[in-house]
Amino acid sequence: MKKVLIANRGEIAVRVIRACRELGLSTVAVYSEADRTALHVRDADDACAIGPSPPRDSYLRIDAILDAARRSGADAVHPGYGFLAENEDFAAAVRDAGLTFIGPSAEAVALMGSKTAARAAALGAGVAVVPGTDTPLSAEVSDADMARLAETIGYPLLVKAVAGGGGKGMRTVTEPSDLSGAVRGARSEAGASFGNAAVYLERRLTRPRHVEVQLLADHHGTVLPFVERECSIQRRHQKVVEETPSLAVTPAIREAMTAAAAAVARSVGYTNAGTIEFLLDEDGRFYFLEMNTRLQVEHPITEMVTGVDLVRWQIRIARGERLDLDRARLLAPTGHAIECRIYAEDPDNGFLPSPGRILHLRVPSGPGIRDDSAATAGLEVPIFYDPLISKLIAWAEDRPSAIRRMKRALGEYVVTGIKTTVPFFAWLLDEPDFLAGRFHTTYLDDVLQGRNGRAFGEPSAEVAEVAAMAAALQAVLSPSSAASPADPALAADAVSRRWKARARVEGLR
Amino acid sequence: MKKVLIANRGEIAVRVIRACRELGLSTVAVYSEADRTALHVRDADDACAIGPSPPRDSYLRIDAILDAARRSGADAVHPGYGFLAENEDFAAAVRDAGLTFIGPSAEAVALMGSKTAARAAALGAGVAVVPGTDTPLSAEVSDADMARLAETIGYPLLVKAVAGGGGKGMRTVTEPSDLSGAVRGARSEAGASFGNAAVYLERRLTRPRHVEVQLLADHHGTVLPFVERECSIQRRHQKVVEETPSLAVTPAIREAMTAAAAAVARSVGYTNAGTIEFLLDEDGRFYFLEMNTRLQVEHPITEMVTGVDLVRWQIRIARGERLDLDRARLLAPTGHAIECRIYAEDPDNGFLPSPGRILHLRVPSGPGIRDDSAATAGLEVPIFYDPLISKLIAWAEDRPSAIRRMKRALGEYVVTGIKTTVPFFAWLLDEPDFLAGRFHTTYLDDVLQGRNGRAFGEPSAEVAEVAAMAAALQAVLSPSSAASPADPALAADAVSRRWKARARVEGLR
Amino acid sequence: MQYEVEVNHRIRQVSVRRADGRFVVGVDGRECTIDVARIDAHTLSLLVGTSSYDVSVVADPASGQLALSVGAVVLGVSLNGRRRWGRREDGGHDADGPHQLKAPMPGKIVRVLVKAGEAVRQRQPLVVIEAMKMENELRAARDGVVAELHVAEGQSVDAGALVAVVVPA
Amino acid sequence: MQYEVEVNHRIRQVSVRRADGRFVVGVDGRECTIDVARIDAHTLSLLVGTSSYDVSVVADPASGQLALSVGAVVLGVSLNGRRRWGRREDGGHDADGPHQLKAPMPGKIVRVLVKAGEAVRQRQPLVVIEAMKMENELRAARDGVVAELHVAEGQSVDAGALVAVVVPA
Repeated sequence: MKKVLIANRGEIAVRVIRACRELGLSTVAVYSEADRTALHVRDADDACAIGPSPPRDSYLRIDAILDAARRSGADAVHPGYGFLAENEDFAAAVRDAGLTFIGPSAEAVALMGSKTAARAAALGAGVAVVPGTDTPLSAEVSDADMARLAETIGYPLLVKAVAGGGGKGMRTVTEPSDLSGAVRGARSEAGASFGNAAVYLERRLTRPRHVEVQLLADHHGTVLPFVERECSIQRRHQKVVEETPSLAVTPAIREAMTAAAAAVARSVGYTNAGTIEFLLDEDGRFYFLEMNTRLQVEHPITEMVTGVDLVRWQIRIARGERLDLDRARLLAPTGHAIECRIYAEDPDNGFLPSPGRILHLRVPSGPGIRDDSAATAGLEVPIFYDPLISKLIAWAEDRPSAIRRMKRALGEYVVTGIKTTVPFFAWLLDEPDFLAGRFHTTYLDDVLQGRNGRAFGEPSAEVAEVAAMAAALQAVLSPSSAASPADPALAADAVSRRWKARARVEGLR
Repeated sequence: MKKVLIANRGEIAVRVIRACRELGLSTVAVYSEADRTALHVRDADDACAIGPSPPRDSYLRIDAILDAARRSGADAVHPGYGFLAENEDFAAAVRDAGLTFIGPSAEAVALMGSKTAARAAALGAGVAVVPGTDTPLSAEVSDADMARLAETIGYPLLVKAVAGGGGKGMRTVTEPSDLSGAVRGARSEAGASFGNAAVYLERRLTRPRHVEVQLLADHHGTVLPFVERECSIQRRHQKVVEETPSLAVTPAIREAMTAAAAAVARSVGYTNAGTIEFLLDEDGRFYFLEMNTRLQVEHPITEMVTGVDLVRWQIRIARGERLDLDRARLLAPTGHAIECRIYAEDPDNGFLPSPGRILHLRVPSGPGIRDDSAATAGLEVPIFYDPLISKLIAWAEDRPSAIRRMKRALGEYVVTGIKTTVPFFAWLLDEPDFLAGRFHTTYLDDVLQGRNGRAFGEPSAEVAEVAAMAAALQAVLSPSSAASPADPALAADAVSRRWKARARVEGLR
Repeated sequence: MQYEVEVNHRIRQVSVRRADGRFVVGVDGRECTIDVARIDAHTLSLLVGTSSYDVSVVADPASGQLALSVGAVVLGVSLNGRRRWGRREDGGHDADGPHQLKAPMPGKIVRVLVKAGEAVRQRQPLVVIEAMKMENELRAARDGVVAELHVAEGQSVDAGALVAVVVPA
Repeated sequence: MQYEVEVNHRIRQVSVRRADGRFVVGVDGRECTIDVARIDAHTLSLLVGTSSYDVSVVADPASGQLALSVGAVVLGVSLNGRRRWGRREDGGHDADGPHQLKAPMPGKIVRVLVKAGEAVRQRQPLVVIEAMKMENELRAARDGVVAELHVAEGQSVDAGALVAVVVPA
């Protein structure tokens, strides 16, 4: 392996480039039209255009990506997460093109990509799953049969898409009378989102936590589980804060859960990095939820407490190397790590996306802080992709110190030009329930609903007064920019526009 | 303790602010005229002007700093390193003003500040010192007496200032005939630099390493040594790269050296953070060199391999708390850490200082990287102070990986507008002797002399060609900036100048 | 100079005058002396007494306000009555007039939750738009009736496209 | 357009023409097609074939050259014969003329190592100047004789102050 094409963009593309560089491997970026000036393009050794901005025209085009690999002479492909990372056709196409796929086999991706097949695999490995139907509901199932099935599972229950993820094609049903409508709704949403309308039923646990186990598995039969990640802080089924270890996981649970995760992976001959997600109920019982057959967004927190570079190991495993890590160390975390996913969203406006140009950027640093990002000052955050602009990670010797450090770092994070979720995190990290570790997968949605859109980071009287004075001072010092905010006024912005215009005239894009 | 004044500037002031914030303490910055827009001023809760830009008019003025403490209501003072950090009068004045000095007692600072008194203390604690005179040379010593003294020590020897540091007031003597001239020169330099002309003689070891031991000591009798730092990579007696652990230190040496360090500290009733520097000879014998009674520049590498926040502990010790760290863990480093001191110097021009405005700044990040810095885009690097703009720290599971990671990070470090030592480090980290750990305190000066000013980072033919093409393209795209480089042309720069001019007109500084 | 500054729905009278290289700033009559340093085009460093504040000021065309951040705290500020009240989607109209709901970003309408003529309450979701991989609800800024509905499910819209108009009942 | 570009003492003939939204750039006759994107006022992203280069270009008034960085590699580049050869302290004079040694930064002269009239060799230190807490040697850019010496020990100098003149022997 000499040259790795990264079939992705944003922070994860930069993360993989870093890992390759530290191993002495060349890197190839691919980019859509919107990403010509993106950091992963500038950082890679080579870069290939793969099409227009919408993902289906570029980052989801297997043919264009394989063509880029050919043009650039890449001999391996890292899929990152999202886009084609869990697409078995892509994994197979990469292999068929004679390239190394830095990830699991196409067969493992396909198997675990079906929620019902994955549940069957878990059961086969002796791991409990959330009670539910073992196979997808037949398309012709009668309402009466469906009702009988549901009774055996119990209410409340979830209708879930077999090919699902991210809450799409999912419905909660609390009463038998809502069942058939929910199944119809979920089927149509699943069909539209995944091209696969199949759904199944699953019991909805009360106040469960989402706890997951990272795995590395080599091609020589070694499967190593890592200390768990606590991912219960979710907004609309999307993780926003992750931490490790979990306050809810005792040594006994950890031992059982990591053993269960390794057993599932072993039973399907899994290789490379993967993650098994569990639901953990209030009584300490855990249930297999699904397997992610790729690197997770939140992998850095595991790296911080174990000292293992997961991306480096993905590459080494793909090269056929043997895992030679100390198994015990992976389950005995050093300190505590937290990640906040900083999004280009306006938390004070219903978390609406906030695309636009980043005018200034100050990134936190110093002891225990890691910022995995592809954002730079001047970057236009495009409208076509996931609005994640940075993963801010804090490590400290214990959870309270890690939270204090994260708050310190959030205070250093200055992004002007777009809105970000930084103020939301500053608020969350002061919430008594968060500080006490009292939360579950719908905790955040419940709290947010209770706030009913109230602004985060409500300024103190002192700060409001300083803001009033600063606005007036800015008006005195540069009347054009402050007094008529709608004007194209601020100097650096105007300069950038001038450059852009000139670049356009001169045939640059 | 509620509010801490930081009697310093630059990256260390920012570092201390971070530690205070994570402990919930308010912070007070002090600043000279040159530093009004510096990051430590912007980051602190309060900031007080203490005088004109030259250090003697601001950062060295005890009265102005104590006045700032009064004005801002600070109840504690952190001295950082440099400036007044090892000035016993300052430590005493802070105490006499009823404030907490976050550092050792004035008495300990005074005692260890005298090289000859410190040597006596080490001997008293049973620790070997480099053979030399036990007391300063008498001002009236005859040439003949001096020659006899020198004979007992042996040539080559060093004439060193009693109050010295950083190579000032120091002379190497290889022949008896040079002795009296060297003593005269050293005396005059020491008098000019430290206000104290006293000098003493010390044997010059052949190819020694500089290895040092970090200590924490509380007010309850606990003294804890940490795994050693290897600081032999020096340019003109200034450390430029540090790492931990040292390749030259065996477990047996580590045990003996850390015990020796703790014994010296204990024998003088030392408290807070301090560092004992040793010379380690080629046979594994080590000799007490001096004690630094303050936080060291290179403290982060120790933090990276032990997980201990040294600045936080400085504050906790000053509050009277007990050290409750696991002694064994401090001596058993996790992985390997390296620091490169990035200076605003032109390595291709004899390391001349390169003050000026930072136009753009991209700071490395990602796994295992920490950047302790006070640099920001737009910052004017002042001419009055130490040109350190950043400490780049890389951690990895072993030394080769840490070096590769550091090289990756150096490749991400982009500073435009001023010259930095980044290209020098990129070169050094490829040197076979460095990679093999074959070096000693004059290794770097020897190698640099051998290079005779040859440029670092000599571009490949490919890079030179790209540079030629880029220069022409820049000329096409913005003729004014590229074709007449002396013009005040580049757009953003011109904007900034316009702002500056406007700010001047409007009475801003 | 005299300004009317609205921060978080409260209007303050702010006066600014120069004195001795600094600024004397009055807020609702109380004055203090401020040392001001410009960091860059968008950022000021203020020392009010000894208190240090880093303030960035950026025009927010979407809201017609200034987006200010004081440290990590973000605020919307309007100057001299040029305020554009309400949330981003209200398109710049007063709370008691008709409310034009505009698309805050380009995207695809994935669900329309109301019909023309339907009565709606403040903050009730009207349509769901997908952008940046996320589904986002666009909500009514006021109680009223949906007078116009300009989008259908599956339709792509540009930023600023008129989605619906809500009038008082 | 045609340029003469000097990189590391070697002059290259560089031609640039636009073609189809890209640039065709020739170096000493060999041509390639480059996709150019401007990142900011000082930075270009070049794709030469598939090879990606991040290049920043900043005028360096001290040397009269352009300071280019290609990734982390820093180079001095001169365009169209507007070169200012030699090191920073040579004040812009040709290597075969008299050499004016100027202070590269403000500082204090802590040692004068030569006398007027003394013969010196290239790279021989002439004076030591202290700035930014460091002592720095200013060296002769050529062999010759110290014709003029304008500083004394202890004296403070401004940036650009004439320190000495070295003429050919």
